Amino acid sequence: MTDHERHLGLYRQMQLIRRFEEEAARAYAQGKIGGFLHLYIGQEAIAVGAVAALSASDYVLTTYRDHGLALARGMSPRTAMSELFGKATGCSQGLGGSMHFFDVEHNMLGGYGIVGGHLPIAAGTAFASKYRGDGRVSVVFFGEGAASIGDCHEAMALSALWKLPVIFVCENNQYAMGTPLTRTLANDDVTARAAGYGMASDRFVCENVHQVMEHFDLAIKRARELSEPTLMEIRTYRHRGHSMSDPGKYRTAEEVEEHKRRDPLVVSRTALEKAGLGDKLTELDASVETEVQDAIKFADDSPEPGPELLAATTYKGAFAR
Amino acid sequence: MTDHERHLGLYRQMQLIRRFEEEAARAYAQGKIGGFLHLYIGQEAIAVGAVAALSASDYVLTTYRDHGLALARGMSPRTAMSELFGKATGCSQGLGGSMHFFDVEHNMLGGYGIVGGHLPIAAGTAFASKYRGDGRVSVVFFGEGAASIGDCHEAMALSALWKLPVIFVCENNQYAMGTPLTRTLANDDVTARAAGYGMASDRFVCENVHQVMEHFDLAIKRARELSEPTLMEIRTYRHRGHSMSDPGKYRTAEEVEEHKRRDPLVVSRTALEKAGLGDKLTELDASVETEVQDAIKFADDSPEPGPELLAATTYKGAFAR
Amino acid sequence: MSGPTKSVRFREAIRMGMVEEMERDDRVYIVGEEVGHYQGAYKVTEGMLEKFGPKRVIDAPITESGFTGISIGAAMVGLRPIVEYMTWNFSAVAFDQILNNAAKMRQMSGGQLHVPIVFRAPNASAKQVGSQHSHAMEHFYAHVPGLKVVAPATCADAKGLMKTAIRDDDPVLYMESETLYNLKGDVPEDPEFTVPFGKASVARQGGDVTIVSWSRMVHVSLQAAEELAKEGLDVEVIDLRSLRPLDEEALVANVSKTHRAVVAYEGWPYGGVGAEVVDRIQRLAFDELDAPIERVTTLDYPMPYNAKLEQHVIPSAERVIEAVKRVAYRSA
Amino acid sequence: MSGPTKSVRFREAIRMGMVEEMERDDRVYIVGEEVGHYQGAYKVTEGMLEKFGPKRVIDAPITESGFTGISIGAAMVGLRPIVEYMTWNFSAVAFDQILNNAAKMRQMSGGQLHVPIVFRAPNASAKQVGSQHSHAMEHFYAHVPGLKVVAPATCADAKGLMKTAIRDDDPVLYMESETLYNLKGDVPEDPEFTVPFGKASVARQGGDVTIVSWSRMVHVSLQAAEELAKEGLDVEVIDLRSLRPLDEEALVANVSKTHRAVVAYEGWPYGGVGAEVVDRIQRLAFDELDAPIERVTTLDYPMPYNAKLEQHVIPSAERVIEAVKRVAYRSA
Ligand SMILES: Cc1ncc(C[n+]2csc(CCOP(=O)(O)OP(=O)(O)O)c2C)c(N)n1
Ligand SMILES: Cc1ncc(C[n+]2csc(CCOP(=O)(O)OP(=O)(O)O)c2C)c(N)n1
Ligand SMILES: [Mg+2]
Ligand SMILES: [Mg+2]
Repeated sequence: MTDHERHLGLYRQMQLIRRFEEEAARAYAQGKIGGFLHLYIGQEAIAVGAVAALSASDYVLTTYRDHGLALARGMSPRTAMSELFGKATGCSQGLGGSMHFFDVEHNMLGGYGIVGGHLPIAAGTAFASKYRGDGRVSVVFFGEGAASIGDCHEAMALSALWKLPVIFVCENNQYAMGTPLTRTLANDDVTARAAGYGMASDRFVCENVHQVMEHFDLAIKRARELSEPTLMEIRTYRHRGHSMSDPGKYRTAEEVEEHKRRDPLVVSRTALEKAGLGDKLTELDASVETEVQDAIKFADDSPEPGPELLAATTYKGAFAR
Repeated sequence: MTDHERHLGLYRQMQLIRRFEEEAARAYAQGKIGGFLHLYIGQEAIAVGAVAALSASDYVLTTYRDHGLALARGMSPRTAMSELFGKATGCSQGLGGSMHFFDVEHNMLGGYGIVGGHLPIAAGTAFASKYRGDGRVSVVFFGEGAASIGDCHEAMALSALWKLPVIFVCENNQYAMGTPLTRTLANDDVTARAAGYGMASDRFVCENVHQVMEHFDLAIKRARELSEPTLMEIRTYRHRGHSMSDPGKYRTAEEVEEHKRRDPLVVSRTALEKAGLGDKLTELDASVETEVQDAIKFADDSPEPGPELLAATTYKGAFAR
Repeated sequence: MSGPTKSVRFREAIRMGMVEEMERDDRVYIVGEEVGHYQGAYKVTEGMLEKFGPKRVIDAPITESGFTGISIGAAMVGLRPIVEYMTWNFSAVAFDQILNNAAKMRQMSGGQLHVPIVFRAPNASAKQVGSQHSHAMEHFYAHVPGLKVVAPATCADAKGLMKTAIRDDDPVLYMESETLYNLKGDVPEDPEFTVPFGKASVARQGGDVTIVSWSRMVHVSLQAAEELAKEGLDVEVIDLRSLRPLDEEALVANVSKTHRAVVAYEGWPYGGVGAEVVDRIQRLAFDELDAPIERVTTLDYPMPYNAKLEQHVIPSAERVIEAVKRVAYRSA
Repeated sequence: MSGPTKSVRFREAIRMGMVEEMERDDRVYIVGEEVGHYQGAYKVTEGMLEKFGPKRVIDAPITESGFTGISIGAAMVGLRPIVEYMTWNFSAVAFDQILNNAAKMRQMSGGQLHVPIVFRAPNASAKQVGSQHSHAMEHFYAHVPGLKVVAPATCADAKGLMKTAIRDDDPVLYMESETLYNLKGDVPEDPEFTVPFGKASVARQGGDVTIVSWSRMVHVSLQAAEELAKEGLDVEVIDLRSLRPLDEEALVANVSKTHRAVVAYEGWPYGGVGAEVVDRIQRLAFDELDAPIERVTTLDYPMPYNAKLEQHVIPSAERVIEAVKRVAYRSA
């Protein structure tokens, strides 16, 4: 595969996430999706870059802002959209919804709703890999808003102490809901914590997907070869509100526009156009469009889960009442 | 007051704590004290030095290993011993026991049983001081075993962010129950965490009570004048087991002996003897002895609390059932 | 309610209670995620930052255990904090602070200290927010001596219980419902209007069957009662308002009248407040009962996301109706 | 129990269950504070580090939420962890992990994942350890669908329930009692001996009154029963063993025989497992009941340190006796 081919592949993934979520937002407005819907738009290069650097057998986990990682990891848009629509064909059979995307086949081990609560879980999948010596790496994504919660600390302290092959990726999009960095962190360099744990760290502003891949290469190597954790902080930006119900009044239009100009998806697009791949892009965009529209149709047409699922997903075997 | 007089005063406090706890250990063996009894023996210079640097109106809080701080703070040995004996004349009316020494009159705001859980509480008393502008400083003591628990992290992160006048004092006695530092911390410099919070720090080995005072002077100034927190780590050693039920097999006799040779109480005693104050010491020791024996007799003779206390200390006013 | 009243929404009624008490007592402040600049995740605290400033309306980072503990500490030395959780679900990470410090401080200190604090948040199901965000947390907390738990269903009670909670010298857990925030109702403007703890109110009078309920489910029970009235069943609906303390007297008095009871509320069936209500009734009014007491609860599963399944799991008017008929031996 | 048995202490019976399963399945490991080098804070894991090495017997720093979450994560991808808390009290700081991840994983993932894990620790009162260290935590956890909760009273059950717990594919909370660790009893040596969940056992047969109990309180209830026998009251003692699932059938069958029941256990009176037992009985055996069901519980206060007050607060044989007499209408 040439570099261009690889880049086109990454572009397509980012574009797929972008278009998937734009259509999800529309479906939300139409009432086809309920509850919370947290969009990843603006941050796609992170999930896509990370996944490109990982092996298929590695474990990934993230927050409620999980569509991007799931799609990057290979979950089909049909499965993803069906989950949002609460359909039986969704990855979690319509029981989980937007916040709880799980795809065991692709080692995407969840979307979690409690801020910080999934960091120990990821340290645990890494623990299992070390226990079995299976060489897998676990990667867990979280927001900078999670940096001060207890579970974040405990997961990092234990991973450093037990030398677990896990990468903690703080996607610092500068806001925790409406709270800017200044009201979240006294020291806004999250990686300044790493030294306290005796853990390696890496910090950068997300400019493009290749750069993300390269940074992950190093951290993955550290995890896979030395069984050592890394704390990575990636400065990024979400274009939309925290969730669909957030008008995002706490940011100026200028601030948002400025970040949109630096959108890594646009960066990729521009680079590929410059490389004379405009036609290829048009083609990819069209195929993404088809895939997303197909996903919506599929989700629309899919059956809803029935109540018989409830007992079966609470306990295995006899119900413990 | 001359330096010698001051030193004699500090010595007396340390000696009082030492002798109080030795007698408490004996009373425990006689079955007069139940439950857990965690001795502070070996660490006395820390509480005594800290209290000497503080004002009477400042708040202090600590763990279950709380007799030393309470006595240093001015709780009478009678009140303290009675609490251990579960008597109505105890500081907590016999309801709290060894782990829950409280003395509001002396702004000793507790002995707490859940590792790490009291750090936010102390940040909270500091928060109140800042809210009221009363100029008080809060000091909270904890073991190095607490350094990795979530509440420790949250308390520090919030105190740094909100600039609270609190001093976090890690009494690193190198063991958390039977667990040595190597199995507790990947980076055994607890103050390495401070930078991550953007917090000042200070780290030293406890050699004598004056040194402790001096280090506290600085941190207290920072809290009182700048309303900024400090993370302080003091290397120390407990001579006894974790609690009365711990035979302490995880340490060699040599290790314990070596630390006993550097016992800050002995350091003070030797210095005072060298200064020609041997007679004075004999006198002080005798008065301490009297005080401790009196405390035991008082506690022995005191009445037990009655069941009518239970409702009254669960709710104010009508019982909420 | 005597004196002038004002028609407001439920979220405003809560806010009125807080604002009045903050005006009355400057030891009262509020802390929580997004309570200030964002105007509250559910707009309960709207305008409060502007009114009281950042010293008393404090935006906290996501550190529930931390700011819960801090608030307990502040309360111990004389402040009177209101702690808002974005929802009650997130109090689970602060569980130890509430259980071990808030509830025990008075006793551990032999009565030297106490913790005048209010914890408040929306509770139980919202809409399709899934299993981690749909807990009815009163069932954990009402178990604990040292805590008080209230759960208003009307605007007047929302205001009055909030004021009582803030004035109380012990920790009070105040349970709201996102689904009630837009409810309209009259609230007294009298700044001395409070609602006592431990007194249930009768939301509807009736002689055949007693429904015991609280919070959102009072409204569902009233709906069920209307339906049942059409079928000739005259149902009394008791709104507990306060879960701990629990108004045993009202329970006994009502069941002594109707001889049949249904307890309808959100939360899982195993244990909890509902089982306690059943126990009180069977123990204190055994001879009055003509039928077993039934409970209508959230079904015994984690909350599913799918809208229909969610409705299936949340207690509904239909299920209340069926239960009432069963205890009245009117089943089809 | 058929086949050869061995007389051991309760703590050894637990250990036998763990050791046998660890020998049988190398995905099973144990993690907790002081479980290894220190040989267990209460010596339950004595010798296990030497036998299985530090890979499978893991000393953890004081990070209950962290190692709970780590163990849940490990279980999700195929290991079968045993998590020891030094006592159940300390699980309160891990409450969110148990509630939101262990209990919900199967459902959130639409059945793709599950969490085969055992949480175990001494529970409820020890001796004079005060209010923060004396919680009966089953009352919080049994409320939660997705969890199973067991609490053995005998050595054979300790071993058999432990083995069943480790083999179970869902999270099991296993409640011990420090006060039972030295109890002696016979346990089957058969490595395939297990005790099923959801089956109560009859600890004592009797026809006049049923006492429902579990863990340490089974022994106190048996003591009470002996006393009552002297006074001519023939008491049946049911040892629930498993709290969730709860053996409704045994409850109904027994109460249908005696028509009177007392539930005796450690834990506060408001809600909890005891209220659930009452509700099941009144609902499923209403017509069989000749008297209200009584509960004998820990009194409704934080646990005091003073030894006499502690004994006053903990449920005693005397209080069980009084309650039995009351339900039998034999009060003085
Ligand atoms: C323990 C907990 N507290 C509060 C919330 C509510 N909440 C959900 S997301 C969020 C903001 C998180 O911000 P950040 O960690 O920066 O991630 P981002 O949403 O920016 O990706 C909050 C407060 C929660 N889910 N869990
Ligand atoms: C959350 C919690 N987990 C476990 C315990 C049991 N425990 C009490 S003290 C202790 C060791 C603490 O060691 P350290 O913090 O170093 O303080 P030290 O006893 O050495 O003063 C443990 C594990 C507890 N009290 N709280
Ligand atoms: Mg963010
Ligand atoms: Mg220590």
